[in-house]
Amino acid sequence: MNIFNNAALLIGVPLLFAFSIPLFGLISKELAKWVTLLTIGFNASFSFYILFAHKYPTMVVMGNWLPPFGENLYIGPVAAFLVFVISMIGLLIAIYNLWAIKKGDVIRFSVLFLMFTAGASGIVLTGDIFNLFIFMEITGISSYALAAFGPERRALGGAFKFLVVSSIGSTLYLMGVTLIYTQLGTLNIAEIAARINQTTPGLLTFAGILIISGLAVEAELFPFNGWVPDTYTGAINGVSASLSGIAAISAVYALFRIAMTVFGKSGGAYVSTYGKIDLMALIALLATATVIIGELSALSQKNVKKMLAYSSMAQMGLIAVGFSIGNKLGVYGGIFQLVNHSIAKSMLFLIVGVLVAVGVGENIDDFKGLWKRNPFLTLTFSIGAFSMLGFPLFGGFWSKFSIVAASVQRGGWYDFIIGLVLFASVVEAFYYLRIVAYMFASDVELPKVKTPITPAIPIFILAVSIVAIGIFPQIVGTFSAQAAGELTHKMSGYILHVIPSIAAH
Amino acid sequence: MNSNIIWLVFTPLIGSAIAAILYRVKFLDRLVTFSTFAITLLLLFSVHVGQSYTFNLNFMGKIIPLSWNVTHLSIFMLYISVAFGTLLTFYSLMDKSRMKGFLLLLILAANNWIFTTNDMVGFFFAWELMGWASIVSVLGGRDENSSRHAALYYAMMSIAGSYSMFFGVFTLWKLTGSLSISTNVAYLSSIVGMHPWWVLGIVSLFFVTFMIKAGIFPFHTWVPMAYAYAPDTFTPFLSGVMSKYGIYGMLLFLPISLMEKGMPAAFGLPWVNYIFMWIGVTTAVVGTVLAFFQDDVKKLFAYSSFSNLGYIVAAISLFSSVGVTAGIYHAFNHLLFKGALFITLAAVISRTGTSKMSEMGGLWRKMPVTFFTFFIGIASAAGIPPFNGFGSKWLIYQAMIKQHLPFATVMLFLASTGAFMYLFKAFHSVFLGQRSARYDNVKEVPVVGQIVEYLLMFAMIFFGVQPGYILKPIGAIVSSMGLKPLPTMANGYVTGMFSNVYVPLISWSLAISFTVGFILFFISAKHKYVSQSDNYTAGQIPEEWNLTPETYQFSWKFYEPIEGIFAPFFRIKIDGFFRGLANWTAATSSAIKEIFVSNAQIYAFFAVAGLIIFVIAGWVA
Amino acid sequence: MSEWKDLTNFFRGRSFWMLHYCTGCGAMELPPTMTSRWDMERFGVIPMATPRQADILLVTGYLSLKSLKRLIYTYEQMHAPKWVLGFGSCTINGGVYWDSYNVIERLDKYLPVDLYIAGCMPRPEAILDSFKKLRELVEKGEAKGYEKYVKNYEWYKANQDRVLKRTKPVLQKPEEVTRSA
Amino acid sequence: MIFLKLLEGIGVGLLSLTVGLLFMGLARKITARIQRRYGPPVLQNFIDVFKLFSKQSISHGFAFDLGLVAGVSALLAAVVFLPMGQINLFPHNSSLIMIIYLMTMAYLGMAMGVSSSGNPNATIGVARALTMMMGYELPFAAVIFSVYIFAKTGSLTNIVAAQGGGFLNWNMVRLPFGFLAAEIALQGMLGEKPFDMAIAPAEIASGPMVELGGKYLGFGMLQHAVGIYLETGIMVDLFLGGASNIWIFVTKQFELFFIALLINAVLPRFKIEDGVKFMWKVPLLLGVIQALIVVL
Repeated sequence: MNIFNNAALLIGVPLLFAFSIPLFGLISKELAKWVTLLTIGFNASFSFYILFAHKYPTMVVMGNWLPPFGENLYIGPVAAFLVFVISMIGLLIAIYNLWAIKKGDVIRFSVLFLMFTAGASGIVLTGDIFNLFIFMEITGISSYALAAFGPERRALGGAFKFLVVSSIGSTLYLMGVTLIYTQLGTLNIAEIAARINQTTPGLLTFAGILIISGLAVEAELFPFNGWVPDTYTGAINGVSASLSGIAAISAVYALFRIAMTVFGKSGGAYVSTYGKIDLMALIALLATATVIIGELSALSQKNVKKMLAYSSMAQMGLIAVGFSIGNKLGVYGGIFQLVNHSIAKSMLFLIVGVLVAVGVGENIDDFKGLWKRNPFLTLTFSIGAFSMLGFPLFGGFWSKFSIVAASVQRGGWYDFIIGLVLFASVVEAFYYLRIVAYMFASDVELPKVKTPITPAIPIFILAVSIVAIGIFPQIVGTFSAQAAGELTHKMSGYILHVIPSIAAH
Repeated sequence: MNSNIIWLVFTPLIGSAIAAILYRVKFLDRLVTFSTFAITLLLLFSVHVGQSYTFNLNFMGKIIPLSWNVTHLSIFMLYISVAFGTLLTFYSLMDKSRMKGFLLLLILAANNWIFTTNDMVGFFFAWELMGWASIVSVLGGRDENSSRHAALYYAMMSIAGSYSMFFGVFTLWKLTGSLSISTNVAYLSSIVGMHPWWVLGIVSLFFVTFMIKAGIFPFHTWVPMAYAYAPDTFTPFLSGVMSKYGIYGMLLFLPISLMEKGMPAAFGLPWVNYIFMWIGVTTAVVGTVLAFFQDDVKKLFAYSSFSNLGYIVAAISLFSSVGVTAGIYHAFNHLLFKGALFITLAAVISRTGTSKMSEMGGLWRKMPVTFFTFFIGIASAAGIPPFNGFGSKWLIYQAMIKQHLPFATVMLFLASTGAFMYLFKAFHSVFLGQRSARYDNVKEVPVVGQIVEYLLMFAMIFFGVQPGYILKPIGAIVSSMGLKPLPTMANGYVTGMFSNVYVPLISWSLAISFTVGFILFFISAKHKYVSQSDNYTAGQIPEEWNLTPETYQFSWKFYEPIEGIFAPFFRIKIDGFFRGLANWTAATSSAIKEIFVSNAQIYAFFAVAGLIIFVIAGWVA
Repeated sequence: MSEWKDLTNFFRGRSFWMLHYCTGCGAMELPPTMTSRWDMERFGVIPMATPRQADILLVTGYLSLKSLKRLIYTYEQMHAPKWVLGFGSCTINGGVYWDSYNVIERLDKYLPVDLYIAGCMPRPEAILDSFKKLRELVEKGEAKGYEKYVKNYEWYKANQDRVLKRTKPVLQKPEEVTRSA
Repeated sequence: MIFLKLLEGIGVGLLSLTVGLLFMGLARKITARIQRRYGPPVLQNFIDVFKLFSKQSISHGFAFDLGLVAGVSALLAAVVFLPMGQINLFPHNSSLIMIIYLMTMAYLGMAMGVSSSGNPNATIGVARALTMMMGYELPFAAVIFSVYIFAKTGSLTNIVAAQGGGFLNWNMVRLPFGFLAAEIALQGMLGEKPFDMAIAPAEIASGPMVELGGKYLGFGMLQHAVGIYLETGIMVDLFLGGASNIWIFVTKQFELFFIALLINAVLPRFKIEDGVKFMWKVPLLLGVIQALIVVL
C-alpha cells in the first residue's frame, strides 16, 4: 500500500497541516489562509479521484492488523460519495472564508477549520465504532470553538449550549459502545454488525437507545436539538454554513450507519433493527416531530438567519424520515436530499453572511426590495429557497419526490407521517416565499449594493450546481443509488466487503 | 415515436432561458416571448393525434419512463392555449405592465407538457413548474403589498393542492406499479365496481388539486385576489388558459365515473357526479352574486371567471354526451371572451392607471376600438346569439334539462341573468356614463393593441356564427372518451338534444333589421350631438350645484338595492375556514417557538428526559 | 312638400306632450284636467316627465326670477317644434304681483309665448279650450314661437340677463364649500 | 326564395309593430275607461310615433344612436323566429332559449345607448330593469324547464304542434301552475304596473327614457310595441296552443295582454328589492312545483 493512494491521507493531510499552520503563520498570515485552501483542495481532488475513477470499495488497514483485530478505514460507495461532498463544500466555504475571516484570527480559524473537516471525513471513512467516537469528538470540539468565533456575544452563548448538549450526547454514545464492547469484545463495525444478534435483547436495546440518542444530538433530532437555533444564529455565517453543510452530513451518516448496518436485521423489504423496539421506527417518530416543530417554529421568525437555522433542523428531520423508511428508494431520497440540503443551506448561509457584511442586515424587513439593490444575491437566494421547497427545475424536487414516493410505497403508519411532513412543507413554502416576495417588492427605493468578488464565486458555483442537479438528476442520482444499495443490504453491501471470511449469522 | 412533441416542450424552455438573460431590456424580453409563442404555434402544426414518445430517465435507482402521447383532447387544448398565448404576447409587446417574459414561457413549457404527457411524474413535474412560475409572476402586480398577499395566498393553495396530487400519484403507483395515467385510470375504472369508496378516495385526492387550480367553490378564495392583483397582461393567461388545466385534469379522470354503476344514483346520475354538479352550480351562483358588489373591475371579472368555471364543471359532471360537449365548448368560449375582456381591461388600465370602477367612466369616445371589443366581449359572455358565448350556454341548458334537474337549471338561469347584470355594470362603469376631466387626453391603444382587438372581435363573431369549427373537434374528443358524440351538421349549426340553432340565420336577420333600423334612423328628422354634461337635471343649473363628472357618474354601489336580498349569504365566510387554518398554524408556531427557550439547562434536561422515556419504552416493550 | 308639412302639422296638433313641470299656482288646475272629469288625454295630451320628451311648456301663474332661470334652462332642453302656454294674468301683466320686486311682469319678454289663457287661474275648460286653439294654430302652421326665439335670440337674452343679474347663486362657490364629511 | 323570405320577414316585422302599437292604444283606452274617462283615440300611438319621428332631437354620440337602433332591430330579428299561427318563417329554427337570449340583446343595446348619455337617472333605470329581469327570469326558467320536459322539445313549432287538438290539451290546462307562474313573469317582462319600477316617472324621471328626444323616443316606443307582441306571442305559443291563423293568434295575445292591463291599471308599484323578492317567492314556488310534477 504505497503512501500516496491510501485513503487515510484524506484524514491525515488535513490534521498534519492543521497543526503546522501556526508555523506557516510565523512566516506570513496570508500564507496560512492559502495553506488551508490548498489542503482542502487536495482533499477534494483526492476524493474526486476516488469517486470518479471508481476506486471504491477499498479498505485501508492500520499496521497490517486484519479487521476484526486492527482498525480499518472502509471506503464504500457511501463513504466515497459523502467524503467528496464534504470536501467540495469545505473547499467552497474555505474560499468564502478567504474573504470573511479578518487578519487577526486567521491562524486560529484555519486550525479549527482543518480539524473540523478532517474529523468530518474521518467519521465518514472509519470502519471502527470507537474511531467513530474519536472523530466525533474531534469534529465536536472544533465546532464548539468555531461556533464561539466572531465578534458577537451571542456566539459564546450558542457555543456553550452546543458544548453542553453534545458532550451529553457523546458520553451516551460512549456508554452504548462500551456496553456492546463488553458483550461482543470487538469494536469493528462489520464484526459487531455480523454478531449483533448474539447479545441479550434487553441489553442490546438499551445500548442501541444510548447510541442512537448520542448520535441524535449531532443529527439534530427532536428532543436533542435544543442547541441548534442559538448555535447557528450565534456563529458567524461561514461557520453556520459549514455546520449545516458538513457536520450535518457526517452526523446523519453516523446515525444511520449504526442504525441500519450495526443494529439492522438483514433481509426483509424494510430494514428494521434487532432488540425489543425497532430503532428505525423510533428514529422515524423523532424525525417527524423534528420536521413539524422545526417548520412551525421557523414560521414566526423575524430574523432570516434564525429562520434558516430552524429550517435546516426541519430539513434534517425530513432526511431522517427518508432514511428511516428503510427501503432502497427511501434511503436514496434521504441521501439525495442530504446533498441538496447541504448545498442549498450552505449557499443560503453564505448569502446571508455577504448581506450582513455589506450592511443589508438579517431581518426580513431589511430584505425588502433587495431585487433592485442586488439582483445576483436575490436570484441565488431564491434559487436556494426554491430548491429547499422542492420546486421543479431545482435539485430539491427530485429528492423530495423520492422520499414521498418511498413513504407512500411503504404505506401503513408512513402515510400518516408523510401527510404531516407535507403539511409542514407547505408551512415551509410559506415562510420561504414570504422572503422571496419581500425581496421582489419594488416599492422601496434603497441604494444599490455591490457584491464582493471572492464570496460571489462559491455562491455562484453552488447555485449553478443546484440548477444542474435539477435538470440532470443523474449527476447525484447514480451515486446516491449505489450508496442506498450499500446501506440497505447490510450483509452483501458492507460486511462481506470488510471481512470476507465471516460467516453470516 | 416522433420527437416533435419534445420540441414542443423544449422550445419554450430555451426561449425562457434567452428571455431570462435579456430581462433587462424590456422590449427584447417581450419580443423573445412572443416569438417563442409563435414558433411553438408553428411547431404545433407538425404534432398530430396518436403520436407518442417515451424518454427513459434513470432516477430513483431504476428507469422511469417519461411518456408523451397526443390525444384529441390534448391537441384541442394545445391549439387554443398556444394560439391565445401568441395573441396575448403580441398584445403585450407594447404594454408596460411588469410581466416577466421568461416566467410566461416556463408556464408555456409546463402547459405543453401537461397537455401531452401520459405519465404521472411528468404531469406532476409540469404542474409544479407551472405552479411556482405563476406564483412568482403574480408577484409582479401593480400595487405591491396586495399582490404580495395575493401571491402568497395563491402559493399556499396551489402548493397544498400539488402535495395532495403528490400523495395521489404515489398511492396509485403503489397499487398499479406503473406511473402512466392511462393504465392507472383504466385500473381505477376496473375496480370501481368492487369498492367504490377506495376509488373515490384516490380520485378525490386528484380532484382537490384540479378544483384548486380551476378555483371551484370550496377552494375559490384565492381566485379574486390572484386575478385582480396579477400583472395586467398576465391575468388573461391566468384566467383564460390556466384555469383550464383543472378542467383538463378532471376530463382525464372522467372515464371512471362512466363505470360507476355500482354507485347509488340520484336523478339518474351517480351520486358523486350529482354532488359535483351541485358544486359546479354553487360556484356559478356564488361567483355571480359576489361579482355584483365589487368595485375593482379585475376582481369583478375574476369572480365572473370562476362562475363560468362553475358552468363548465356542472356541464362536465353530467357526463352525458351533451354535457361534456357543452363543458368543453364553454371552456373554449370562456377562454376566448374572458381573454378578450381582460386584454381590453389591460388596455384601459394601462391608459387610465386605475382599476377602480368608481374612478373610471365615459371612455367610449376616447377608446372606440377597445369599447367595441369590450361590448362584443360582454355580449358573448352574456350568451347573446350571434357571438360565441351563446352556443355553449345554450348547450349547457339543454344538458341540464335533459338530465331532469329542476333546481340546478333554475340556479344556472339565475347565474346567467346575474352574469348579464354584472357584465353591464362593468361595461357602464368603465366605458359609458360621465368621463371625468382626468381622462380627457386618454389616447386609444397603440396600433399593435388595436390589431389584437380586431382579431379578438373577429374570433368572437366567427366562432359564434360558425360554431361547427369548434364542435367537430369536440365531437372527436367526446367519442374518444367513449361517449356518443352529438350529431354534427353544417358548420353553422349548434345541435342540441331538443332542437338545433342555425346561427348564421340569426346573424342575417339581425343584419337586415339593423339596416332597416338605420334607414328609419336616417330618414327621420336630424339630430344634433351634445356634450356629456348637457342632460336633464330637473331644471337645476349644473354650475351652481357644483356638479363634476366624477360626482355625477352613477357607478358607486350599482346594485345596492339587492344587497339586502343576498346579505344573509355574505355572513357565511368561505375563506373563514382557510383563514382559521392559517391563524391556527401561526398560533401553534408561536407556541412551539417557546420550547427553544435559550438556556442550556433546559436543553440538557430535554435530552436526558427523552433518553429516559425511550429507555423505559425499551424496558417495557 | 306642403302636403307633407300639413300632414306633420296634423299629427303634431293631435299629440301634444305637456312638460309636467308646473311653475306657479296654476298647477292645481292640471290634475282635474287630466283626470276623469275633463280628461285632456282625449285630445292626445299626456303629461311627460322630462323636457326632452315634451312639446308644450306650461307656465302656470307667477314666475319668480329664480324659477325663471330654471325655466329658461328647461325650455332650451326641449326639442324643436315646442310651444309655450302662459296661464293666467300673472304671465300677461304680472297680475296681482305687478309691483313685486322678484316677479316678472310680461312672460313674452323672456320666452316666446304662443298662447295666453286669461283668468286668475283658468278653469280646466279654459285649458282644454286653449289646447284646441293651439291645435288649430299648429295645423295652420302659425305657432312659430320656437323659431322666433331662435331668430331674435339676442333680444331675449338681453331681457333675461337684465333680470337675472339680481339672482345670486343658491350655493356658495365650490371653493367656499368646506368638506364636512 | 331568399328574397321571398326577406319580404315575409319585413312583413312580419311591420305586422308586429302595428299590432304592438294597436295594443298600446287599446291599453290606454281601456285604462281610461277603467278610470271612468274617455281616453285617447285607439290610433293615438300611431299619431304619437309619427309626431316623434318628425321632431328634432339631441344625441350623445354614436353609442347612443347604435344602442337605440339595436334595441328595436334585435327585437325585430327575434320576432322573425316566432311561430305565429300559420306564418312560421323558420319552423325548425325557433328554439325558445335562443329567442329569449335575442331579446336580451335588445335590452343590452337599449341599456348601452341610454346609459351612454351620462344621465344617472337613465343608468339607475337600467340597473332596476336588469335587477327586475333577474327577478322574473327565475320563474320563467322553471316554466321553460317544465315545458321542455313536458313537450320533450325545445323548438316552439314542436311545442305548438304538441298542443294541437281541442282546448283540453293546451299547456294552460295541462301545466296550470306553470301557466300561473309564467303569467306573473309576463307581467314583469312587459314592465306593467306592479313591476314598472324601471320606468317610474315620479322617482327617476321615466328612467331609461330620460334623455330620449324625438326619434329616439320613437325608437323606444317601437321597441316597447314589438316587445309586447313578442312576449305575448311566446306566451300564446307556450300555453295557449298557438293558433291556426294569425287573427286567432292576435286575439289570444290580446286576451293575455288584457289580463296584464287590468292588473296594471289598479296596482301601485313595487320597490325594486320587494319586486325581486315577490318574484322569487310566489311565482318561483309555482314554477318549481310544476317542474317537480313534470319530472316525477
